[in-house]
Formats: sequence, structure tokens, C-alpha cells
Amino acid sequence: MKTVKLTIDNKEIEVDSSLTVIQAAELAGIDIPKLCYDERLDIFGACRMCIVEIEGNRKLQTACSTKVREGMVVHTKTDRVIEARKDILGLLLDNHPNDCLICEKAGSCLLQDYAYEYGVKFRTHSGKTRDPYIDDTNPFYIYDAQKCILCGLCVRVCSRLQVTGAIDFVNRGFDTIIGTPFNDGLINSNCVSCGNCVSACPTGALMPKSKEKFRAWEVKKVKTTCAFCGVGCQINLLVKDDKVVGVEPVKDAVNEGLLCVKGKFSFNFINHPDRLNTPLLKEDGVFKEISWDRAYEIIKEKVDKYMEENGPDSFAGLSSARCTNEENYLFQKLFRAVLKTNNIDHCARL
Amino acid sequence: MYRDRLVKIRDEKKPEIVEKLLRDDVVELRGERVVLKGDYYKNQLRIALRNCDIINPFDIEEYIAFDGYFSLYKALSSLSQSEVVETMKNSLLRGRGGAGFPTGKKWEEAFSFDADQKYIICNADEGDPGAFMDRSILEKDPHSVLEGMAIGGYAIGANKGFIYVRAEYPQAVKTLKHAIAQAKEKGLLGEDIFGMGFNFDIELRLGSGAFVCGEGTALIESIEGHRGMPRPKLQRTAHVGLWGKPTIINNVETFANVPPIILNGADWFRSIGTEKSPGTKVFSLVGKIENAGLVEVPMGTKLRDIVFDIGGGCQNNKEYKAVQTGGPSGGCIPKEYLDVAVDFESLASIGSIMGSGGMVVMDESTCMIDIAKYFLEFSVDESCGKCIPCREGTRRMYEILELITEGKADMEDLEELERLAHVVSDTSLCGLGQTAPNPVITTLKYYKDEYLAHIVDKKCPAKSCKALITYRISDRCIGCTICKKNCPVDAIQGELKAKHSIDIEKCIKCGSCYEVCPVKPIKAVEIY
Amino acid sequence: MTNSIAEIKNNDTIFVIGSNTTETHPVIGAFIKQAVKKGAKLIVADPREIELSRFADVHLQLKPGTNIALINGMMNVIIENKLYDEEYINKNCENFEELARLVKNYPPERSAEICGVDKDLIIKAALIYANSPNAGIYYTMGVTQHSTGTHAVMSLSNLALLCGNIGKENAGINPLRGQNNVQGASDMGATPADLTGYQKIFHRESLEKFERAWSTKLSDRVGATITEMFKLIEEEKIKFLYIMGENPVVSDPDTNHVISALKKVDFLIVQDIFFTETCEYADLVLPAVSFAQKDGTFTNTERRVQRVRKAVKENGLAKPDWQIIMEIMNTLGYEKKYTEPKEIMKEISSLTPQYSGINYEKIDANGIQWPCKDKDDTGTKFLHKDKISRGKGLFMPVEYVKSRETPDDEYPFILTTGRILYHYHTRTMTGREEGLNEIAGSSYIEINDETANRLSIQNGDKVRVKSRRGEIITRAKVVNTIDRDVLFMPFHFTDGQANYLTNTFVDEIAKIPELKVSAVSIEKLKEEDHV
Amino acid sequence: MEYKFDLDKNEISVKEFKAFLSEIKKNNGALMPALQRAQELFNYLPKEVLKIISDELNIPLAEIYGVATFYSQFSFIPKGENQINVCLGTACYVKGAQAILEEFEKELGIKQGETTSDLKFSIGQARCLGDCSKAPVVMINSDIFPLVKKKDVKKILDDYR
Repeated sequence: MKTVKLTIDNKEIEVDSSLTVIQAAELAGIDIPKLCYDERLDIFGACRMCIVEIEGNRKLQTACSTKVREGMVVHTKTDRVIEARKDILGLLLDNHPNDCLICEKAGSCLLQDYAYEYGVKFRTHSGKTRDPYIDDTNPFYIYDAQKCILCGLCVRVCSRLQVTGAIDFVNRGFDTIIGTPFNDGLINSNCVSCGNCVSACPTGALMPKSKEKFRAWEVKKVKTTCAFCGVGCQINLLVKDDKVVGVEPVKDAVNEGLLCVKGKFSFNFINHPDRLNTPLLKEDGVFKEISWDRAYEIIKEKVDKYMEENGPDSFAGLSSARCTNEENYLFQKLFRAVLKTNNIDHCARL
Repeated sequence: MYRDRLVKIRDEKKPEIVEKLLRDDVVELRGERVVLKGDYYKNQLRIALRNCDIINPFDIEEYIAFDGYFSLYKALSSLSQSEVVETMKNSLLRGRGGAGFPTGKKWEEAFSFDADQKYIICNADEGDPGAFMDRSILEKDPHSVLEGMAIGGYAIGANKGFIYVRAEYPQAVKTLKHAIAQAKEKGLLGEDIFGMGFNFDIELRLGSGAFVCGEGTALIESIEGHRGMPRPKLQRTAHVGLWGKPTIINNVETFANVPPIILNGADWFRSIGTEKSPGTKVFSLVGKIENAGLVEVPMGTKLRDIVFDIGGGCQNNKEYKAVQTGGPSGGCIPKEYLDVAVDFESLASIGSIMGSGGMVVMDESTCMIDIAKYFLEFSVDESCGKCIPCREGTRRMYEILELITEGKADMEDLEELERLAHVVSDTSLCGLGQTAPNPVITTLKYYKDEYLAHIVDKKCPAKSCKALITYRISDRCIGCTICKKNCPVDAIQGELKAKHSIDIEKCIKCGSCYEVCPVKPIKAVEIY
Repeated sequence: MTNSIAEIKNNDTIFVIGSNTTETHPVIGAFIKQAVKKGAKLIVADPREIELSRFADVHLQLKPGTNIALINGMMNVIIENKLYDEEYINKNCENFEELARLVKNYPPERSAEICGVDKDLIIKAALIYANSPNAGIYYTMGVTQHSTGTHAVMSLSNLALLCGNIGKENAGINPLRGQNNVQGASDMGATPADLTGYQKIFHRESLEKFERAWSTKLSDRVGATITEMFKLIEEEKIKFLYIMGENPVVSDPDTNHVISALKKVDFLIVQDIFFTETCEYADLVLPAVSFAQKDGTFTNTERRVQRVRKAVKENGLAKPDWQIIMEIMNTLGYEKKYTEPKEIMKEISSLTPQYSGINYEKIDANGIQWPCKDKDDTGTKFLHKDKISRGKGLFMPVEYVKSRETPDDEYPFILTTGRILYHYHTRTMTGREEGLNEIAGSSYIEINDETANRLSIQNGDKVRVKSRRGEIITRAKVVNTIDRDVLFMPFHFTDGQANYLTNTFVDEIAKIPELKVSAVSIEKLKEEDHV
Repeated sequence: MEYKFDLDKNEISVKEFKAFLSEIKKNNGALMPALQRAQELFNYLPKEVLKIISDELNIPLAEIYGVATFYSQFSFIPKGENQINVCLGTACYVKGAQAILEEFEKELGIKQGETTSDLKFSIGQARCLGDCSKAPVVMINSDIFPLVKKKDVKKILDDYR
């Protein structure tokens, strides 16, 4: 590995020569703003927010598409750079609805964050804004072209990472939107509703159709393991008022920031009203609610009875591939150590 | 043996052709050179256009008659790959597509980069409004491009070339198809060219109406079958280009210059033009010019010589106002700079660019804001929409220009326009975006007073912006009623043989009255 | 998996057999597609044209139940053309001659005949696999849910060894585990013959280790598997059945048989998060909490032990499964108490060699892939790195044997079952997500368009499907992605439940039921049948 | 408005097109030539044809649609045999061109920018044809109709029907 030394914002660092300035800056702990960059994808270079000044270059350079060089001196926060970023943000706001007050993305919207950081406001103007186009055909999420900044992350995640290719840029220039073939809607495309586009969207353009209203700052995130297949995708459960209201993928994990439709959107069962809330005993063919103590009592009665009448091998247990390791361990321990039988199995075969 | 064949064709064909052309009084001899006859050509030096209108483009033998494919033979038979690259480097030939990057340097990059496959691309996606240099070469001398590409292929080690040509040029497509087939048939393209083990095949790829595909990386995207959106240049195209392989993209005129350079040497080429910009450049001289057409002159020729000596000045003896070079990426050059030398550096120093060679001449009746608006509208329509500054910024600039020409803008708008022009040029992804504001920047620089007239006085000095002019009928009116009859909105009143008047509330400024007014020598209808 | 998920993208060749990966393991499916986009070759062997077929260099659309013939055929081509890794075999393997002798009888012509695929495709697949420096095999239930499932796995293992793909990075033989913690459940000894970490119950030393740790005597008699349990219930030998987090009424083969067993057993406890179809037959139903309401660990298909963390409170009186089991143990007089799952993991790692270096602190950030021997061990990316784990890799030549139930005049079609993207197992959880039901809300059967035409069945028609074990009514989905004599049904749905039709023949070694092959008949529902 | 592409009626062209696709599909970057050929053969890009391209070249339909909408030479609506352009320049507009346009739309049952299902007529608008003194003006193919009144519309169309 060849390394080079360079200076970013007066900080000297030595990095692998294959890196780009944006990667080197990240290693140096310097945050460069970006709207279309994703380390999992090829460099796109559309948002221009990552422009920096590099000594010896007359023009501003984008940090995402510039490789580090020995002796390079980079400035990420000069007046010129900041002015240019403000102008770019201003151009985006000129073509973006002024509805942060009611936008569900507020608080986790990169455009909003940067507008705040750089002090750029909405202004009124008489110019054209993007024609309204909404695709709400998918049961799980909605696309609103007017909130779209055309960073292309959704398109690239769909075609390069999910490798489905359900959406693409449609039209050209100012009229560009993200669309499905013939704009027939996601539900009529080959979209598999994985929602990886939604997870990647920096603005409110692609949003889950949430049943719950919540603000980004109201939720706590709990990292856990998805329970829908053996891949073991890492997810953050978004929790508000003791209720799971959303799921987002973890990037630095086995799933590399991807999920499927179940992992991303099927969380409503957790707080579902049909959940079993109490032990139930069948008496005369009818289930009745009982207490835990009563349930344990009955189990003890039955165990004692069969143990005496039929011996240990009259017990059998089906453990669960959906329960945790600890639970499976205890379940077999219960049968082996307490009930003295090896009649224990689970659904590995199904 | 292969050379003998070429020589035989040349020696048989050339006298025959020349004799006929002389008989038809189309050409004359300038030293050994056969050149087109007439005042228009007198002050031109044609290298890229050397065969245009002289040979029959559908007959490869006529091309050979004028030294065609001798350069390719020379390269393959007596020059190593690096010697070809070296010659091109020494010639200092700069890309004729607009940016002026040294061709030899580009070739060297691709030559010295190891890869199992390399490509040569000829950019024939000439899209600047008013420019048709490449089209003429493709339609009138296609083999000069094919030969240039083959030499390029040999030099860098590519065996496959693509010509990306606009679909709007059906005649060029037809000529090229025919030329490629003929060259293959003659063994001048394809497998084992001249029996020297070099293979080179050329495939045509058509554009489908996207100006941005003239940009190298967008062109590559398009050939690959994608939306023509430019790529950020993390790596050079000469290293990582078409399908990730080293790729050279040169435009038509550049390739047409290659065979003469190989044949006559770098020194010969450097003896023409200026030190930093050797050789000639082809321009398409159009607009309000007396003699419109293609002009090829040595680099460094004064703009005045092109516009006045060759072009014959403005039509109808109107006063010269500006020449716009470089299309939507270029700028307007005012009268003060008519003595500027036309080469890459000099044009850049006054805010314009060489561009691919479009030269649109404007006279006193052209409104410069309207021209800036026209080019901006073009850029808005043709922006690929990928990067924010170009997609959003050009649209906002266009809207301000619209306000100005409608007399609705104020000084703040003008400031905003200037600011936007700099954002777009500073931060856009590709060359097209970066240069899109040039028409605005140069007109702001040289014609600020016209902007102020529109904004402050609400007047269009060129009397071209409809919203800012009014029609009036002067005392010269003879009361013929023709204007009254032709007014589509009944805005003209007046009895027969009495002076008419226009109700400016009703007038829609269609100009019908002005057109039909029979009063001579000065029309009774006036524009203010 | 011998290897890791992250390695998929670096495979030169990916051989997917009996796995509709993009639907059953969507994220791994995406990685496979990414690999193909990056230039990897893809071989797909599946009776249906699945999404991956479109990305494949070769799609072997074989008859259900003929995997072994296919693999033997591929190995025949590889051996005949001397494309095997001789050096690797000499160094690492035994019994090559036996294998060579057996597969000699499987020239591609014969395999092609048995599998119903073009012989050139078998040859092409074999050449691609053998000529790749790094080739990984990925399979799921399409390989295992056959009466010859274990043999098919051996066969795949033979193929991998033959080309030196075991113990190598970016290659290997990789079963993709279906359920979120099926790897962990097996690791934890929730099987009749194994204690944790596959320590055998009949292995004296192991058993004694557990007896010491648990301070009690243990039985060394191998227990009953699920299918055997149902039989023992009918024989009135098993009286007490405790089902935790399982829904056999929907998931297990031959539903009628399952129901009759559940009805018959004296005392049935079902512990779940919803009142499932199985709960109907329970005597006692215990409410458990979902994965989002408890702490613990899951072990994924690449052997990575990862944390499950509590995000929301328990609902009602529901409790985490571990707590319920512990309280039952305590009720039954076993005193040991745990205050949190972390303590249970401590006990697990003290008894399980593969888990001995694992603790909650260490797996907090990114989990750890077992084996993880001690506190300094950072886990194992791919298995058998230095040597095949049992010493030398043993070739285990296996013959192709027909499936137990084959089509006949009465039941002329092969029914194969599987999963779809939009549902998980028996829909206990996903069936309660409106959006999923909107996209895929009910049962259907895939039928070839020509066959459908012949039987006057149109897309969307109600059809009756019968087998020797039962019959159901479902809707026809007419497709051109399946062979003429094969039908496919997802097993998730209870309206037209596929498992009423499936059979209980099992693989004699692993006891896996032959869910992928049942003989059935299909007919369009007549007007008068509509109620 | 949907244009039902009749696969049967276009059988020969479709066959020719498929043959073309199988010839070029081994080449890198076959999509643009495929779209260009389709536009040539069918005069527009029918959905059905894009699906054929998607299947044959194994490119997602969305990507094909994205590419096709990028280049201005591709059209998704068949152009009618007769192109009607109603001038909406200022003079014509003032003289009631909008009503004339609406009359054409009503008469043909299509909107501006569309084509009749029999592919006979397309309606478009023009931005000043330079005949202001004869406003409102309508151009059909290259024929100019000056001073058009609403009641003339049917008669004008009849000559092209």
C-alpha cells in the first residue's frame, strides 16, 4: 500500500494513495458536506456540495472525485467554498416546497441540515418549479418529485446494490424526475418494495407511508438483528412511546445497509392488537385467561403425572428457530436436565 | 507492394481529376496544391478541408489520389507506435473540438497505459447551433477521418474505433457507412491492414438528440447505452474510458488533421499558425454576414480578416456589432476586439472560447440580451439535469434574462444574474455546464449598457425586444389604409388619405403594419 | 456456511442450487447479483425460472428431486476432462477413486435424461465451475427437502472438494439458513442427538461434561425428531408436547396428519406471540414477547453471533421465552436462576467449544463468527482454512435415487413448495402487515401455460389440487417459468394450504421431509362447486 | 391516452426487430441502436417494444425508459399521418386561436400533443407562424389555413379524413 501525505484544513495526514479527498478528510475527522455520495457506490458527482479548494488549482474541485496526491493542500471551508455551497443550496431551495413544518423528514433531512448549517433560507421567486408528480402506488412508500433533489442515490441503490433496476431518471434537464417505466407507478414495475431507496434518500422525496406521526428527534434507535431470515441483517428499530414506528438498516454490518421488504416494513406485528397478552387455558373446548402462577401449577401437575405414569420419554419439545440462542439453550436444558429426555427438535428442516 | 498499389491509384487518378476540375473552373493550382478557386478561398489555407469539394467522397480512389492513406501506410510501415505519438506531440496539434487539449499528450496517456483493449472515438456530435464544420468534412471527405482514426488506433494500440455522429446528419451517416465499407474492401480498415498485422475496425454509433453527448464522458455513456450524463473525472478517459478501457476521443477536425501531420511531419505543421496554437482552424461563418460559409485559416489570423476580408462584412451594410464564437459555451466579441488573433489563448483572454468553430456575426439590429437569452434557453433545454448548478442555475438565469427582455427586471435581478453565472461556471460538473454562462458573462462585460437600457430605461437599443418597443405612425403616412387592413387586432384607426394612428393598448407588436407600409424611402410606420 | 456473506461478491463463480435466493434471502440475493454485475459467472439449478436465472450464465431447469444426478453428471465432466484440483485432492482428500468410479456411470447424457435438461448445459456448468479459481456453492431447501437430501449435500460437498473449493476464501459450500436463528437453534443443541456445539449425546465425555455443569444425570438415548414425535404421539408414547414458537399446523408436511397428532396428544403447550393455527389444539397457551421486546442473540447463516436488543416493553403479561422456560424449570424444582440472557450466554460459552470466546461485550458492535475459541479470538471468516476439520476431506460418492413419490396416472404432476419474498414462514408476523397482504395476500399455484391451456385453466381460476393426503382449493397462476409437469405453491398461506398435500417421507439421515416433491392432480373448479 | 400497440398487425416489423436484436445483442452498448431501430420501424417507442428490448437485451425496463426519455429523438406517442399545428402566437391567440384548438381537440377526441388512435391526426401548437395578419392560422402538414373560424374546423378536417 502506497501512502501519501497531504494537508486538509491545516491538518497533516498520511493516507492510502488510492483514496479520494473526501475519504481522506473523513479519516482526518473533517466533515465535508455531500448529498449524492455513498461509499458503497461509484462516484456520481452530481450535487457539487463537496467542493473544496486545492492549492494550485484555479477551479474549485469536488472532494468526492479528486484523488489524493503527495503534498496536496486542501481547504474545505474557505469563503469561496462556503459561498458556492450556499449558492448550490439556494438553487435547491428555489425548487423545493417550503413545507419543512409539516414534512415527516424534518430532523433527519440532509437538505434541511445543510440549509441550517449554511444559513440558507427559502426565498420567493417567480420562476418555474418542478411539476408535481407523486407515485403513491407502492403500499409502503411514496415518491414526491417536488421534494427530490435528483441525487440519484435511490436509482443507484436500486440498480447497483439491490440490482433490481425498478426506477431510473426519467426525462432530461430541469424536467428530470425519478420514475418507473412509462411512469406507471412502482406497483406496476419490477419493484420488490425493499425500501433500500427510501433508506438512501437524503430528503423527504422517498418516504415510508407511516401509520404513526413522529419527528426524527422523538424516536430512540435500538440496534438489533432482523428476525425474518438467516442473513442476520442489522437494523435500528425506531421507537416512539414504546412503539416501533420504523426500521432503518445499519450500514456497517453484514447487510451493508440493505434490507428486504419484510425487514424494512413489516414491524407492525410488534404492537399489533392481536398479540397474546395472557396465558390461556382450554377448558371444555374454550380458552380462558389464567395467571402465570396457575399456568405453572398446571404444568407441574401434568409433568408429575406423566413422569410417574409414562416416564421421561413421554415428554417432547419443539424448540424454535425464531427464538434466541439463550432460549433454545434453556429449552433443551429444560428437557434434558429437568425432564430427562432428548425428545427435542426444532424446525431446521422446514 | 501495398504502397505500389496506392501510388498506382494516385498516379492514374489525380491528373484525371485535376484536369476535370480545372476544366470546370472549380480549382486553381497554388504551387503544387490544388485549391478551390475564388475570392472566398483566396485568403484561406485548407488542411482539414483539403479535399472538400475537390474529391468525390464516395470514391475512395479519389481520396487516395490526393495522398490518402499514404499517412497510414507511412505510420504502419516506418514508424513505431511511440514515434507516431512523438510526432503528434511535436506537432502541438490541439483538439479542435473546443478545449484545445494537446492531442499528442492525450495519445501518449493512452499509449502508455497497459490494457487488453483500447478504443478510439471520433466525436462527430457537432451540436453548436450555427456550426457545420464537422458535417462538411464527414460528408465531403470521410476518409480523412477514418485514416486519422486508424493512425490513432495504431499509435495507442487500439483495434476498435467508434464514430459517434448526430442522427441529424443523415447524409454524413450515409457517406461514412459507404466510406467504411470501401476502406474495408480495400483492406485499409479491418484485419491485417497493409499486411502489417494491425487490425482496426470502425463502427458507427448514432446520437439521438442530446447536445450534452458532445461532452466526452457523456458521449461514452451514450455509446455504452446509458443516459448521456457526464461522469466525474476521477480517472482520465485516456486511462479509464469506454467500458472502463483506455479511450481517446478526438473530434472530426482533429482526426482530419492527423494524416497531413504524419505525412509532412510535425515541423511542417508547426510552421503554420502560432507558436502555441499551430495549424489552421475551420470556422463556420454565419449570421448577418455577407459571405456565409466555411473558412479555414491559420491560427492567429485576425478576427477582422475573417469577418471582413473573407466574410465581406455585415449584410446590407449594417454596422458590425459582435461575433459570437464557441456556440452556447462561447462569448460575444465586440468591435473593440476585432483585431484579436484567433487562437486558443487570445480568445480565452477576452472571455470567449475557440470552441468547435462556430462564428455567428451580429449587426446593430441584434439585441445582445436576446442573444444571451437564446443561448441560455439552448443550455436549459440541453442540460442533462445531473448536476445541481447547471440544472437549476441555467434555468434561473434564463428566467432573469426573460424578465430583462420583457422590461420587468430590476438591478437586483442583474446582480443575481451575475452571481448565478459565477456559481454555474464555478461548480458545474462538466464543461458544458461550466461554460453555459459564458454568453451572459461576455455580454455583461461588453454590453452592460444594453442591459442597463433594458432594466433602467426599459428600452431595447436594438429595437428587437417586443415588450420594449412601440409602433407609431409618423406624418409621412399617406393614408393608404393597408396597415389598417392588415392589423390582426384592429388597433389602427384612420380614414382613407388621412394620417393613421395606432392604439398602443390594443397593439400586440406583431409588426404586420411595419411590414406592409408602402411609403418610401422611409416607412411611415416607425419603431421606438 | 463454510464461508462468509461478505465473500460472495468476490466469488468468481456462484453456483446456486435449490435456492430462490432473491426471495428467501433477499440481501444475499442482492450480493449474488452484485457479484454477477462485477463479472462473476452464475450457475443456477432450479426447477423454476427464478429471478437469478436472468442473471445466470447457465440455468439448469431440472426436474425436482434430481439434484444428485445433476451433480454426479457435472463431476463426471470434470473428472473426464481432468479439470479437478489434483494437488488439493492428494493433499486434503480421501476416497477419490471411489468417487471417480461412481460418477463414471453418470455421463452428461444420462444425467441430462434424468434431470430433463440439455446435456450441453450440464457440460457448460461443469466447465464454468471447474475452471473458476474461486467458486462458491449456495443452496437451501431445494437441496435438503428431499428423501435424498443428505446425499445431495454430500454430493455438493464432493463437487466442492473435487475442485478444491473448501477451506478457501471466496468459495466454499454454503447452505443459506432459512429462519433467523435456525443456525443458533442447532448450535444450541435443540436437536435429538446433539448437545450444544454438536457435541453428541451418546458421546460419554460430552455427556459427562454437561452432567457436571448441570449437576444432574442425563439420558444418553437419542431423542425423537419432529416427524417421529408425531408418530410416537399416535402410538401414545408421547403424552406431553411443548411447542415454543412453532406453527406446525401450517409449516409441517401432511397437515391432516399433524392435526390428528396434535388432537391426540394428552397435553399440549403452545408458546407464541400470536394465537396461531397450532394454538387451536393447545391445552395451554403461553404468551411470549417478540424479538423487539427482549435481549439475546441470534446466530446467522454465516455463523455470526449477533445481539438482539430490547426496544419496547413486554405487552400485557407476555414474557420473554427464556424467562418462561426458566420459571418452568424452577417450578419443576431446578433451582438455577438467570437475571438476564447475558448470564445464559456465559453458561453456553463455558460448555460450547465454538462459542467459548463469545460474550456480549465482544459481540456488541459487529457480532462474531464462530468458532471463537478464546477471549483473544476474533472469530472465523471461513472454515477449514488449514485443514479439513475432520482431518482429511472424505469423498462420499452417492447414487441418484428417485423421489419417494413420483407422478402416476392419478396424480400426474409434481408439486414443489417454497417461500415467497413477501411472507415469512406461516405468516404469523407478516400476515399482519397490510402492505404485504396487498401485494401477496393469498395462496396460489404456479402452472405452466401449456399445461393450463390443456386443462382449460386460466390465470386466476380457482382450482382443486389433490394428493394422496388431502385436497385444497387455490387459484391458478399461469406462468411460463416452470416445466409442464411441475406445479409450485408457496406454503405460507392457510387459504389453500400447501401442506395438506405434502408428504411425510423423510430423508433417512437428517429426517428432513420431502416437501419439494409430492404427486398431485389439479383441475379447474367447476361452476357448481362455487358456493 | 393509451395507444394500443397491435402486436399482430405489426407482426412483420416485430419479427424484423427481433432479428435485429438477436444480431446486435452480443455487442456492448446495444441499447441505443435498438431504440433507434425501434423508432425507425414503429415510428415511436411502444411499451410492448420496449419490453421486447428489455427481455432480449436483459436490461431493466426502467433503465430503457430512462434512456429513451433522455434523448429528444425518441417519442412515446405515434405521430399521426397528418400533423395539425394551431398557431398560438399573440395575434392568433387574441383572435381566438385557443377556441380553434379546442374545437380540433373536440372534433378528434384527443388533446394537444396526442395522436388519434387510428394514427390519422396529431395535434400540436405552433409559436407564431409569421402570418399574424391572417390570424388565427392553422397549419396542417405544410398547408396553411388563414382566418380559421370554429365552424370551419370540421370542413378542414374532412379533406384529410
